[in-house]
Amino acid sequence: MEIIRILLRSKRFVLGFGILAAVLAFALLGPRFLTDVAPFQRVGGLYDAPSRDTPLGTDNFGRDVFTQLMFGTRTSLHIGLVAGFVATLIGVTIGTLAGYVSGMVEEALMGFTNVLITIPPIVVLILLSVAVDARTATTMGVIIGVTAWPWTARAVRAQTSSLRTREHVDIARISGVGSLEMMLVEILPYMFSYIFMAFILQLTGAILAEATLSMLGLGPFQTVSLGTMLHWSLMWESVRIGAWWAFVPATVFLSITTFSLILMNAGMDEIFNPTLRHTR
Amino acid sequence: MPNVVEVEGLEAYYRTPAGDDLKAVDGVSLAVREGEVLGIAGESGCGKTTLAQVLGLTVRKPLYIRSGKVLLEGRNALALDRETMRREVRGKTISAVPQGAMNSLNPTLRVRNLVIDVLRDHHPRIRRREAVERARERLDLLGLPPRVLDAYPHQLSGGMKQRVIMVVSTLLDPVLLIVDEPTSALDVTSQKVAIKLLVDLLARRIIRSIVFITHELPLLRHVADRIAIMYAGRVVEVGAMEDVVFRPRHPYAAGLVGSVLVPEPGMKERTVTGIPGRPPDMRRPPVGCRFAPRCPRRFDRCDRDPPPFVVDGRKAWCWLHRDAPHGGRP
Amino acid sequence: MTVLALAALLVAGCGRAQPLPRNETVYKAGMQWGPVSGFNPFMSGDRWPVTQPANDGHLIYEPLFAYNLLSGELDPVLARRLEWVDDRTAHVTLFDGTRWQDGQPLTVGDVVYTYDLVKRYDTPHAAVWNYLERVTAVDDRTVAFTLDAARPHRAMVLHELTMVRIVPQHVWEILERDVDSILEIENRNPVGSGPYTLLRHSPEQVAVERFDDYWGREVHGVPAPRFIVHPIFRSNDAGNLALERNQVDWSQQFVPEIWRMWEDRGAPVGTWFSEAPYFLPATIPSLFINLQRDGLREPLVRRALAYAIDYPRIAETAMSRYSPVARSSMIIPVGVAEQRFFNEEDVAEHGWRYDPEEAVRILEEELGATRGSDGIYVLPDGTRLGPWIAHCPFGWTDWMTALEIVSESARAVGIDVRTEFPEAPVSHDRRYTGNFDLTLWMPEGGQSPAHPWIRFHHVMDNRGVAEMGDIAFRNWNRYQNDEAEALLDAAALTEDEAELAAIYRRLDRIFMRDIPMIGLMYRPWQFYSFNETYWTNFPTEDNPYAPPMHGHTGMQIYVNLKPVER
Amino acid sequence: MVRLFRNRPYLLYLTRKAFWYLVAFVAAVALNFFLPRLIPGNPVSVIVGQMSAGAVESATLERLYATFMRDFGLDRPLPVQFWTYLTGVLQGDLGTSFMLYPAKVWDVIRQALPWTVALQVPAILVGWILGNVLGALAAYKGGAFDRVAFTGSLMLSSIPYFCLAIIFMYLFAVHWPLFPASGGYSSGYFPEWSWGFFLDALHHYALPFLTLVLVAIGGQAIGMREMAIYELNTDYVNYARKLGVRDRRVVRYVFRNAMLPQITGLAISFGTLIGGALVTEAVFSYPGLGSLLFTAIRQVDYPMIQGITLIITLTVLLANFLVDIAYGFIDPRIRAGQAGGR
Repeated sequence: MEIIRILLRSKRFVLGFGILAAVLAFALLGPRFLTDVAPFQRVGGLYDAPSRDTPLGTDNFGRDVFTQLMFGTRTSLHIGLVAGFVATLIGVTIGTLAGYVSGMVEEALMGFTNVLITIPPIVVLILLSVAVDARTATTMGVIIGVTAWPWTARAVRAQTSSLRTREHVDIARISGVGSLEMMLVEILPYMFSYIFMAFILQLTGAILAEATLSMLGLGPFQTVSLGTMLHWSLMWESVRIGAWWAFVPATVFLSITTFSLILMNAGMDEIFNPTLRHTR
Repeated sequence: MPNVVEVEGLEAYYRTPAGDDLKAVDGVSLAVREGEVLGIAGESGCGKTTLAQVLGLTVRKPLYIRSGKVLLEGRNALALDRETMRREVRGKTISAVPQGAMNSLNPTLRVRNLVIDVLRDHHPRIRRREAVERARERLDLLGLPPRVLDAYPHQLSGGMKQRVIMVVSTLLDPVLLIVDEPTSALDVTSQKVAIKLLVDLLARRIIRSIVFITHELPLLRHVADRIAIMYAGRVVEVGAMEDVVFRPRHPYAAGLVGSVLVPEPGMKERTVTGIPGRPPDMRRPPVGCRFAPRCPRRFDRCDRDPPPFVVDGRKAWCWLHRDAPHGGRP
Repeated sequence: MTVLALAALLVAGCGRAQPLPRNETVYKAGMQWGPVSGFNPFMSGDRWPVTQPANDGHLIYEPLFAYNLLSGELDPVLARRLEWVDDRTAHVTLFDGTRWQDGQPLTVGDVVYTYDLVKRYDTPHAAVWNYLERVTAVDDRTVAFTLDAARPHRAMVLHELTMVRIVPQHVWEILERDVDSILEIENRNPVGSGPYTLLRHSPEQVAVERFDDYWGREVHGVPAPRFIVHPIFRSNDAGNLALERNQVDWSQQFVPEIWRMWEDRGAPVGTWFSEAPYFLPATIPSLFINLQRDGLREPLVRRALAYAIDYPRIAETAMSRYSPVARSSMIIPVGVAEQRFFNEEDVAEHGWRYDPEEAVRILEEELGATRGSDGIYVLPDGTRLGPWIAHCPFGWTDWMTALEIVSESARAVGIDVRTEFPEAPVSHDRRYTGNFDLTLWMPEGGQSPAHPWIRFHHVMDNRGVAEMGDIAFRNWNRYQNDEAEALLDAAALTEDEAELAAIYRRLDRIFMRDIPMIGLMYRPWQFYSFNETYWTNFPTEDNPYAPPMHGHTGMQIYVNLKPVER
Repeated sequence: MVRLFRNRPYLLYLTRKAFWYLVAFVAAVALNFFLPRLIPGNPVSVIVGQMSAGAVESATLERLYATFMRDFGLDRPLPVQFWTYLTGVLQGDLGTSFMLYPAKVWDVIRQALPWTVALQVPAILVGWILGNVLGALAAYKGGAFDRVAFTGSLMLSSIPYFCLAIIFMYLFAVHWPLFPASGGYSSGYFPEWSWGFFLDALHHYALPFLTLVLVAIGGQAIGMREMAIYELNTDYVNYARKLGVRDRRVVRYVFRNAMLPQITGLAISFGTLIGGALVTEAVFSYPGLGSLLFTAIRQVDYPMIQGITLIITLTVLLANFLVDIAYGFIDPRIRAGQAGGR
């Protein structure tokens, strides 16, 4: 609870969290309270302008953009969360292992990690997406997560290495605590704030990665996401037609979602990174 | 002897992100006299480093001077403009050997270039050759080989770095050298070498005065003329070295003298274990004597009122000595 | 950056000089979607202006004849006359003075060589030899095409006569030497017989220049534009914006809601029809039904499904009004030459239309099906009507929308149809191997002298089609009907128009009885829109001097275009 | 071996890096080969299917199908295919395109690559430089300037490239048609070294360039600000200040030292930002790799997709390697043997 009190002191964190909460509320509660239209239901023609019934007009399929936006945001967050979770899980596991178990294992793990870091993630993303039949939001999340973990692993390893040399770890080791327990009890708890920040960054990256893939035409099937909304609006020439309502809402939501996350991260950085805090 | 630097009624606070004030130095008056070595001792967080910053005129955000005077050779130092301060005071009148000698050299700058930069920024007309020559002489004086000039910091050992820093810090023959925990990262031999060098510099009159800051009171026995003991943002006792070390009047000073130092996990420095308890929260220090919660000789009054200012050839702030003549509040 | 931005603004202010004079250049879009990969007239795919099968293919290489979408006749190109001298032999006479662009005469030898070339390598048009026995020179202007004794199909041969571009023997003999297959030849420096020569090309555009020594100046006329440039747009968006902004004069691109261009934005843009459906329908995207699935095997279930589908909504929404409402026939009812075979009475009597009540009636009264608690019907034998998956490749938005409408309207009457949009290769694979419940695809591409025979053949002829599970490129649901096959053979042989009409009528009635597929909409062969800012006198419904095609009949358009005085 | 590297720490550093890049390259090639082969269904049926749009006989298509299978080597066992692929790649043969048969993938990529390089390299460099200056200024000045610059950078960097691209295209190419909406140059022009073509190309260049630069500035400024703040609080800065070294000089120390990690940041930009940049190209139909990739994905041209991803990987690996070489050269700690640096 102390940590929440500290976090609330950062204006950036509070603002970021506020925006994110609003976006979340819109995505999760919106479908129940703000619309009575199904996401794939056609309510009008191609790019009908905003009106009383369709506050943000219709898209190229004649579907209500406002409703699409709720479901799209939900899908994008879903993908982001799955990807963030997968990436953080793999990254923390490999990073802690590599940081704690030194020697050959560390060399091998970090060599592997570094190789993956040098290969541009978009390449693996494209190839994996092409290879996977029937991409659902969840499989996309997994794909993105599987390509995004090396950064987390590298950062976590650095933290673990420095924690490993700390006094309390030494004392625990001398007392005969086993390796696994050591990692779980003596090392991981000290990195929670750090891991959480890494998770937020992964979430941000995943939301952008989804949008990128979807824009390239490799988005999830049978679902609407912010990225697929943009993809279709581009494919169906909303820009030329001047149907701004087909691309502006998705653009704004993508941007403010990532902005809120980055802001939260910056706020936490202020608090957990003393150097940054003191100069401000 | 004239005073080189003098502070009066100094209150120097840190502003936390939450908007609180951390009272690092809270009502201190102290002077550094020309020709002396003034030792300042105390636990971590007692405000000694902050005081050193004020004496060295290097106050920066989030630290700020809430009230009090800082006099430099009798003039108001706070009124000096930035450029004069930089050119005339820093490095030239007052110089410093910083706390973290290991990281105080720019990792991507050769010693030679640092020397040139420092000299030229005070004497714009000096030639590079002359600057290097001067540095070489000084290195020689402190027993360092001239090849050090071409080295990057990471190519130097800890002890060598310490000595290089002493060379660089005293390159402009400063009146006052502020030495902050110069020895904490060094092994015992290097510590001795470092202190010997300081004494040597003083003897050669390259520098005139030293403020020596440390948490190891016994160390001051070998160097200091006078000692000030700090606790919770205040100077609790000031006096000649012999008096303070052998006849401490303040219970904290006494505790400090008699304490054993042991390493404690997770802390950069060490705390005094001879005195149980921890220093107070400096956002809200105790109303009365700040040492009272830990003081073995505490009585009721200590909790209620700040102790008086006692002069008896030297100064101590403690209710135990309230009967002494000239008692009063600081 | 500031400097660059300023420079860019400066450029924006200056306007820009055209290197090719605008009033002598026609910009054409929509034939080419990626970088050109050479100019081999025997390959299919994108390679304007030699593209197969039927696009702007006559600018450099010419075939013997061109098919006229409106009349259904063959228009002369290199050949001026086709004459059947007996049942199996056609004499094709070349124009006098035909000449290659390098000055060599174009002779009957080149024609014979080209047809031989097509046969010797597995080119897409080797198919003509399914119906041909030999191609021989009769005299120095006449070539004899002799039909195969076993399959003497005249229409198919005529079809190929419009497709195969004649190439110069003296050039290709040399090219042919270095390769295993002529398909590998990129042919970067094409030498043809047509009115244009290749000027320059880059991955962004291809330009041709008028060949002033064209052999056909008197016969076909002199095209008005000196240059024709085909910018290669990577997206519809870019190309359509260029059309709206007068940067493209003539386009084959799909434009959603094209009427907005002139109604809302006042651009001088036009199409063949000035109102819906704007384009000439030419092919029938249809829902192919797997005839071996439980439930779907029952023709009455297929009939109920046919009644359930909301065709008007598909035409309005999915096809952006570009399709007339689909009728229950394999023959296109309006616009093109084959409409003469369309029989309104048969369709009224044996066909279907959007009528959900009739669908329910068939299910309940004729099949005795009962509605389950989930609203889906179950046949008396316990077969539930669905779930059946209807699929088409992901990204084909108009078709995806059409399938969504199929799914919605089928479920509305109690048939469980769901949609799925796999990636194209998956979708194709499922279709070829027959591994589908319902799939949306076109029975065949464009229009030709052999229509609608080709369409019937495609859907109802199971001879030569691989077993279920293997790859087949037509009759994906392996519909088998001996009667239909016999009728197809009869149609192939007859020359009598009335007899042909009668055969098609019988075939169409079999189709309406068996329902192997359901036509959902009509689609133009090529989209045809133009911008009259720089060039006028494009043919339209009201000025039909040439059909809205980009092939050789397109040549007549180039000849008749008029630059706008400015 | 050990003797070779004694007293040659830079050489050791380089060799180590080169080794890992080689491993990364092989891994990338393997991914490139195996991942697309996991696809269910057969890509060849797609192109053959496209041909069936023209009323062609089924038997012919089946023959074509067999020909393509043979040509693309899909009828042979996987290890043999991989070997053929690998030797092909090493000889610069990336295979034959499906959609542009019989064009070679490399020939097509070769024409698109210069556009991408000409757009992205200057954009990333300019964005990097401006971002670093902005970040350093923000860190140094602090206060209101920092708050505005930092929040602004956060905002910029949270707008996906292609979103900004779409908005710019709508605003400055459609709504106010100041710039062309798409392409690398006007139709009717052909690439050549002429003033007219150059200006025309520049006119098309402006919007995509601006988009990339703006977003790049944001990300780089945040990174630089953080590094500079870190450096500004280091002991050596405080010490230099205590010695009365000029502010200008101190800033130079800080800038230089903060730049070092930012150089690595530059390499990372190449790798991580290229995806967004490719989509930006596709949005503007810029004639580079992005648009090509976009088309290839839509037309299911696997050899082309593989070729492009491989080229991207290679370029990024090469850029990273060059940066590593430069980094090792600039940072005395590495040059003198503390390999790895920060």
